[in-house]
Amino acid sequence: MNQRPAMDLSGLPTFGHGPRSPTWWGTLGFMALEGTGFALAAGAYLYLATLWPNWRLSAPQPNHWPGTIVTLLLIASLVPNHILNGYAKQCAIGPVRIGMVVMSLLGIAPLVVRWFEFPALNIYWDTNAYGSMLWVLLGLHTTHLITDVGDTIVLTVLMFTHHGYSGRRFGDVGDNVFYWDFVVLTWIPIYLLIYWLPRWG
Amino acid sequence: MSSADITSERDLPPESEASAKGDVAPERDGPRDTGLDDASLHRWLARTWRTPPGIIGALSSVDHKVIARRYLITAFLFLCLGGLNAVVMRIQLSGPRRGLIGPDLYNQLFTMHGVTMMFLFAVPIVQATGIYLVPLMVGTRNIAFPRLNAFSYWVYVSGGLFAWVSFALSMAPDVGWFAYVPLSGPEYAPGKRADVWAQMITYTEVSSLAVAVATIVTVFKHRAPGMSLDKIPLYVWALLVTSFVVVFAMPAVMVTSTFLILDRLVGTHIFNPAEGGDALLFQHLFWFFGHPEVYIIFLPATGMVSAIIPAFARRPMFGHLGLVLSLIAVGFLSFGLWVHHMFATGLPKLGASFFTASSMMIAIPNGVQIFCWLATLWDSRPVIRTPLLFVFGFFFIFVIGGLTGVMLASVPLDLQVHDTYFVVAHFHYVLIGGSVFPLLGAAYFWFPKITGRMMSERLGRWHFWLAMVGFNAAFFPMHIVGLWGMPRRVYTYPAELGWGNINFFISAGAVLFFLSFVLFAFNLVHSALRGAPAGDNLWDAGTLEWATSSPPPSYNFARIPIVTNVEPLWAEREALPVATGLRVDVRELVVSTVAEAHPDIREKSATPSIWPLLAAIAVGGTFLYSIFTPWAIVWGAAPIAITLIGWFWPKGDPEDEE
Amino acid sequence: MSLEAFFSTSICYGAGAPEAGWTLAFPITLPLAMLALIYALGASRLWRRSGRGRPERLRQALLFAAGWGVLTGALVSPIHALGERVFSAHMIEHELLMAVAAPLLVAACPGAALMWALPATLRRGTGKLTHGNVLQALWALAARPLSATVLHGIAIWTWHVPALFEAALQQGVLHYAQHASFLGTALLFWWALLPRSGRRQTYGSSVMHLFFTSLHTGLLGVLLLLSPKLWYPANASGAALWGLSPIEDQQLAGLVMWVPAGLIYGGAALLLAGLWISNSGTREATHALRPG
Amino acid sequence: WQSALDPKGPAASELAWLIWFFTGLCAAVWVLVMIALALPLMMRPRERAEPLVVDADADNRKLRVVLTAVGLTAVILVGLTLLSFFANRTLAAIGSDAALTIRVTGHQWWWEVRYEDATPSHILTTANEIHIPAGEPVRLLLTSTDVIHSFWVPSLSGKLDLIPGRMNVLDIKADKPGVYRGQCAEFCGAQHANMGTFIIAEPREKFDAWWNDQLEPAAAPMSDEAKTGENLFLKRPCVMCHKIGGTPAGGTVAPDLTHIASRQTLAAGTLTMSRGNLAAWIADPQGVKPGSHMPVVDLNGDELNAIVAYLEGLK
Repeated sequence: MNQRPAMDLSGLPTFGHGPRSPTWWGTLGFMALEGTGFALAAGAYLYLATLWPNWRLSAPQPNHWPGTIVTLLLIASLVPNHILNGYAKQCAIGPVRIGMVVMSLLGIAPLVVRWFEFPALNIYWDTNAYGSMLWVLLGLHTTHLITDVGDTIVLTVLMFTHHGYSGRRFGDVGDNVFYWDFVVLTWIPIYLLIYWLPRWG
Repeated sequence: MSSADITSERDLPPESEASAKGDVAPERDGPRDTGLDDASLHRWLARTWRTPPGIIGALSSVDHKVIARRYLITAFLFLCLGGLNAVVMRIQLSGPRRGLIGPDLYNQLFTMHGVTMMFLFAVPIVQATGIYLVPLMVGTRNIAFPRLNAFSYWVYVSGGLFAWVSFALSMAPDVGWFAYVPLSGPEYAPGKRADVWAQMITYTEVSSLAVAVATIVTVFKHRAPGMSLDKIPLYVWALLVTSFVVVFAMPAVMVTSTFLILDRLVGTHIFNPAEGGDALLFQHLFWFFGHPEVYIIFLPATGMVSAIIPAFARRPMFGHLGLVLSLIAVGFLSFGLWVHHMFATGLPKLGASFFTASSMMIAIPNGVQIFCWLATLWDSRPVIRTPLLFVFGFFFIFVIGGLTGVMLASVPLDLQVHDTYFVVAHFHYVLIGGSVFPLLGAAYFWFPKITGRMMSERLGRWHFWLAMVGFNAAFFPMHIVGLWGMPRRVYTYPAELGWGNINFFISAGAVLFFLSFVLFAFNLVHSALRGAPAGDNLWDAGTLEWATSSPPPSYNFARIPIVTNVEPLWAEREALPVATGLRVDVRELVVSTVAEAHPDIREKSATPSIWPLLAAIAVGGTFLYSIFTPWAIVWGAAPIAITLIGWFWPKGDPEDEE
Repeated sequence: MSLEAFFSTSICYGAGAPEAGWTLAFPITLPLAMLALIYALGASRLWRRSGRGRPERLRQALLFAAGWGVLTGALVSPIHALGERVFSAHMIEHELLMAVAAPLLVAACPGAALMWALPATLRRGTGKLTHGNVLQALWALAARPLSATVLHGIAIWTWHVPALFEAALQQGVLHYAQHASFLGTALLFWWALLPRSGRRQTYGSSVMHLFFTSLHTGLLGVLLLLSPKLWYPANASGAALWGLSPIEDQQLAGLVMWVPAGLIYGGAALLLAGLWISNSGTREATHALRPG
Repeated sequence: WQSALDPKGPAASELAWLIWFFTGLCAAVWVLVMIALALPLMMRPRERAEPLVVDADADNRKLRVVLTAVGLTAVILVGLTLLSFFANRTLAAIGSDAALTIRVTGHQWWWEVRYEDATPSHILTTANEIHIPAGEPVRLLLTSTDVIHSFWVPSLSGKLDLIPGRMNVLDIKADKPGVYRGQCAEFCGAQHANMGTFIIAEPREKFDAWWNDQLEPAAAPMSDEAKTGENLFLKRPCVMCHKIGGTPAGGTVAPDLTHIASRQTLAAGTLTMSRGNLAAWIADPQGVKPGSHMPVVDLNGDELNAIVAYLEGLK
């Protein structure tokens, strides 16, 4: 087919941040499908909770303190996370490197406390369906937490190599910030379901 | 127009202020396509975009067309296997109390038939056509996230092999394709069969989800300049809506199968009513996926119909926006209908009218589509070729399936026909009529584009009539025998019920229908080798995939086309406007804005890599091992992490750096 | 008169007529009447000021009237009094507030008309107030589609916690707060999502937020439908008035939340998708992305 | 006998009417669509030169046609919804005054049938065949102890699932005396195909007499062979699972055999009741019904005959 040049694209930039970049949309897509998974697991939990007259099925109450500490840590981590995002947009390599180290540490900290959350549930997964659902919800979120922390650490290392100083890497940092927000925000409803619904119900 | 116009900040999100400084990372420049003559442009691009030679090279390919071809062939093979299952079952059922196969094998057969057709054929093949066609139709050079796309193929093929190897070892699931608990639970399904079902489902859905995300991003961000939302071809819309449905529906089946494997493997009680769980929860979760699944299979097929009809009716589709909105409406409504698979479980009676009304409502957007297609066909003298024949067959069959669907939506009526051969007939009319017939039409329509050769028209007509007769002979009588009281999933039936003759007739029809596929396979192979050469645009169709050569080169388009109409090739008969200024020494393509498709970024597409295959092996091994012990997840984590790091770690290609 | 007495149930639900009377208590009728009055005043001033755009003004006025009518219907008609004892009536009332009245009121773009009702000095005063830095930042944050959707979702889910719902039934103030937060967040939600002149439209994200809202409210409805236990026994005491058993009353309420309300969100999403698609072409055309 | 199109009760009649009405209407719609599809082939309008040039007037006319068609679709759907609603009300009204309650429990792969009664000694447990009084509504309480089954007797009523941990209620009524076959409609494992049931509707007097007969303990063996059979039955594993009233046999995981010979079929409708079939079933249950939970008990020919003779006497 005949062609006639009608537009010159040579002036376009070679990378973009946020919704301009396809990777951001890919991250959003995976967040959507993982979020659906979270929602369905939470829905299943609520379904069972409303099915039985006495939810918690006469199990002891969970101890909410480790969970509360994790919640506070996660919410606190949002602040440096967004500061990091600002630097990533400016493509400022120095502050981004520091920020990535900070975020790696702030990812590991809740993970350490998370370890104490499982015994604090005061029930095992194979005791009854209530115990099963608590472990499932906590496990599901922990998986995301581990994955994202792992991802953050790898990216941190990458930022310190000569590959770090490139537009695409700064985009990756931005997407990592974005995904961490997701990990934090999905935790809040799960926290309420695990620790507070059995008290109110 | 100048490049300054294109990059103006007008429609960019506020963050974009900062990106003016974005080029701090120095861009190494390379040769551009501006001013290159056609021959040297081709040389450059062919070298940049080629799939490396050798076996490792082939396994590393990230070309969407290469992956899609593999997908298509694999899915077709699974169709043949699933079809063979069906033929064996039909022989067993051709007479009362036949002893050809026992219940153990029969139950594996129908489970494998369902699993294969749903998870290994129908969903992968519609996604595969999308992988092939969407990047071409939106005018880009590769799918978004090409390595993820390659990964998803490896996951899919290994998941399918996993199921079929289990079948060969007589370890295949025997609990039906929806594997209701408690039948599939730890107590009533000892052995590994139900575990195979659960893990194979979780695993293959990973691939569907990955493809869905890649498709969405391709459509949103990689459209050719000027292809604003109202100029997107209907086929692409159909794939886009389907991908959204996948993103929101498939997690449900993964959650379900994961819960099941937890119950079976580590002793949770999620589905165990004795310990605070519930058996119906499984059905709710499963059908929250299962109903949209039907539309995941059906919507892309409507997209194919919407691509074939304008080409043959020689006019743009009547009611384009209406069709797009009905696609979206169907996608939306499909999430509200899952309970109509559960009417017989004793849901609150009060809901019956609501369920009936909302289930029937989906007939309205589907009706809009059908009426618009008809209105398009009225306008002109259609040229009857094989693709159009299959579209006519689609109307003939699918409308019946849709109407029996309206019958099933009525709660009281459903209580008589639910779980009988009436339902079997209904969903084969919907799935084969609504999806396989358009797919066959699409095969005849796009085969010349994919291979550069025509398919035999004469064999095509034979194929069509054989399929029509065989299909209707096999499935129409099932409505009747269902009303006569024959439940589905029985491996035999007593003679005194008088179902013998009609079942014999059904079986004969099924064999005929199977033979039509043998003919089709022959036509495919024969035409691929000996077919007459096809031109670039043999149907004189209007969408972008016909603007490039047949088969398309590895880089799809020598220059990215600019879209001015929903049927761009019809609007620009003399010369297609194209964009210039892309680098030719790296895999550069255009990223555009979501709604208006203004070109926004020149981005690099990923280069071939073996890592997706290694990652798929690591993930697959983990899943396989997890059937035997939950610790597999722990042991598998390390290889998965290593392969993923290998995948994403930059190797110094220019594509990685910018 | 103490606050509690002012909002007490008996006032809230009108004097006498416990079965299915009209609710004519001041705390409800007064704001409604004021709203209508202010709008009428402002609109008429505005109309006198400029004669342009008459059909558009009329359309807005009709939308406002419809929204106001539904609001009044939900809060004043017997459905409100009935809602005290029939859960499904209560649910219908809530859905009328959140999914019918709120979008109509927002679509009417009443801001200008309401503003014009104020005396000129006050008008400028409110102008200053809304330009306060902190307030503005907060508002900007809350009015983002995502935050508005989340806030609305939080309001819906929180009030359905049995303890809170039952408390609201018993205490007029809480009940007032419940309805106010439903209506308030619904107004915010629709305001953030529906298109209006003078801002960059985000149809695509609006469609997704409506879809998300239909899913999560649908989940709540399904839970109500399928749960075999009564969530709010006190609210179903009069279920027999509608010929339902208490559990059927709850099922009906769940169905109302799931199906009709879900369809409203879906319909709105479809409408916005249609606008998005058709506008993308015209926007493209006005920017003249033409070859050559 | 087992057909939704051959209704023998009010529920099935209502549903059969509904089925025919829907079928007729759908067939009409289908024919209309096919005519609309055939039109362009018949009319042969002129060839279009330029695909993008569209006749605006013609498109406006088409728009009206399409909108009308969509409107009609909506009207039809509303009509069908209303019909379903009224049909549902009719169905719900059938059993509102049921006097007799029968609890049906699904097992892999047979039906346990328990007739509820206020007097504990009148509670009757049997298997696979459900006797009901003709012309009277009967309430069935459906549940399961293992997997999900579905109770379906098409000539009388639609189906309803038997779900472990839940109880469903199905009201049925047979207009006239007769035998109506049904079978499990939800896939429940290896022998789902052979999980039949029979509803035997009888006049009230006959039904009452049957109930009284069934309440009796098992008939004492008459012949020596049968006597031997009884002893064998009690000594062999049979006794672990089956119950025979009036004997020490009290198993509850398999069908109650107190009056087995009064039933028309064996193994949940798999075989008709006869001496030969009884022998075949006991000798090789896995051959008759592969995968069933009845184990093969090692018996020589004489022993087999003795047990068959004993069971045959349990009228």
